[in-house]
Amino acid sequence: MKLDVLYFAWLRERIGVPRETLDTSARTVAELVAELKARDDRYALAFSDLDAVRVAVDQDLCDFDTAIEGAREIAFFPPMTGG
Amino acid sequence: MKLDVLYFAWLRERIGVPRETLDTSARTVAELVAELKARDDRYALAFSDLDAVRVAVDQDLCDFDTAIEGAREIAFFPPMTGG
Amino acid sequence: MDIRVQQAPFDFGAECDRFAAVRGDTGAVVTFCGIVRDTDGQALHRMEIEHYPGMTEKALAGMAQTATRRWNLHDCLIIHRYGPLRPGERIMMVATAARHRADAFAAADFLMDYLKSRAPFWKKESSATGSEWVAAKDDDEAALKRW
Amino acid sequence: MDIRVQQAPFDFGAECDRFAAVRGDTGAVVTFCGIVRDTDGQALHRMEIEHYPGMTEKALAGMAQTATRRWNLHDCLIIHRYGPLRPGERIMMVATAARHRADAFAAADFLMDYLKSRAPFWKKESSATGSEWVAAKDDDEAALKRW
Repeated sequence: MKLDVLYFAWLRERIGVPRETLDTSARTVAELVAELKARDDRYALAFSDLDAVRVAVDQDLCDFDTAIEGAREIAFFPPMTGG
Repeated sequence: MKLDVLYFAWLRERIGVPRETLDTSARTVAELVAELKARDDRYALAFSDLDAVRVAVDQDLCDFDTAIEGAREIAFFPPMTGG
Repeated sequence: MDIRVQQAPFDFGAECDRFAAVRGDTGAVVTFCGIVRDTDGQALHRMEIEHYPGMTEKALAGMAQTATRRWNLHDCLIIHRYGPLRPGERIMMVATAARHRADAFAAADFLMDYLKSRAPFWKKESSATGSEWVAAKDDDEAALKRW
Repeated sequence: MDIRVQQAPFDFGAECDRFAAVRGDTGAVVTFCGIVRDTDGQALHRMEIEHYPGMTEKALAGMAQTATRRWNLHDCLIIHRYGPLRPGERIMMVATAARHRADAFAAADFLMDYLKSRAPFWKKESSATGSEWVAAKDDDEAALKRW
């Protein structure tokens, strides 16, 4: 399954790209994160503390156990600081 | 003792004057009100329901049992509706 | 701190703009504007606001001082009109400035609650069927218990 | 309902003035403006706001719809900037209009709490000693429990 994966703020800086297209067989966000961490130290570092990471599937905030079947866009970012 | 007594909103309308100077021997607001009610039907009507009347002594909100010795200005008015 | 009691209209936009022109430690500005509504059902022709000159300014200044101390405000503005007003006209405004939004919101909310029930203003509404003094609402008196 | 996510500055005063130009049933307008503070001790040179185009607009519209339903708002405005900002610049604003002040205050307060922790914006502060992403505050997360 092909997915657009987006990174924001310090996750973007640590991983080094704002967005990439991945081919994955992960069924949940957590499985996708495990795949990414196994790929490269940059990902392992960025995802080392998941309490500090938020995720949106198709632009809706969700949990790491969310199923990603059919999703087109997954974004990872730190807790938000708007306003 | 000479006092300026002020009336606002429907108290002013019922009593017919916005302000008057009175010579009184009342020691509290309640005694002053009793004097006024005895004077004239207009006052008796205006002060018939004291739950609907607020009082300020020298421009500070207070109760009917407040002592008025030394006061210069006493105002009677309905509950406030600012904002 | 700026307290104004006046018959003349005020420029809500310009006041907001000036009030939010800050530098340094201020991160949050909250403003409130009260507007003359049409009354339910019966169209309002006019509102007349009476006040108690002298006590009004004193009461508003006291509330502003209390709010400033209690929420560590950097600045505070109250403008309240009196006299005749028409539907859509702006009756009054409050503005608060603080480091954080929670203080600015709480202080503005507090000022409005106190101003509504403890500042000596009285509203009279006139429509085609006559004139009537606006009755104080139990809700407004109850709101003071929050503080 | 009006939601704007933009890099350009906005005119807070003009927006407040336009928003409060109402007739009929609206009696209360509340506005909030967020301003770039100097950081404690160390003078801030610049703030950079990153956001998630697409999701930002969607998240803000969702919050505005929730607030409108929950407090029966007559109108609601959110403007939020992104990109580089300097101390004293206005970051964002919220405005709410309702029949009574309690609804306008609660809705504006709610929108700010949600916008702070649930809209995809991230702030980075730069000073003479370097750049740092602003950490989310426990207080801001806790504030959501009020609603």
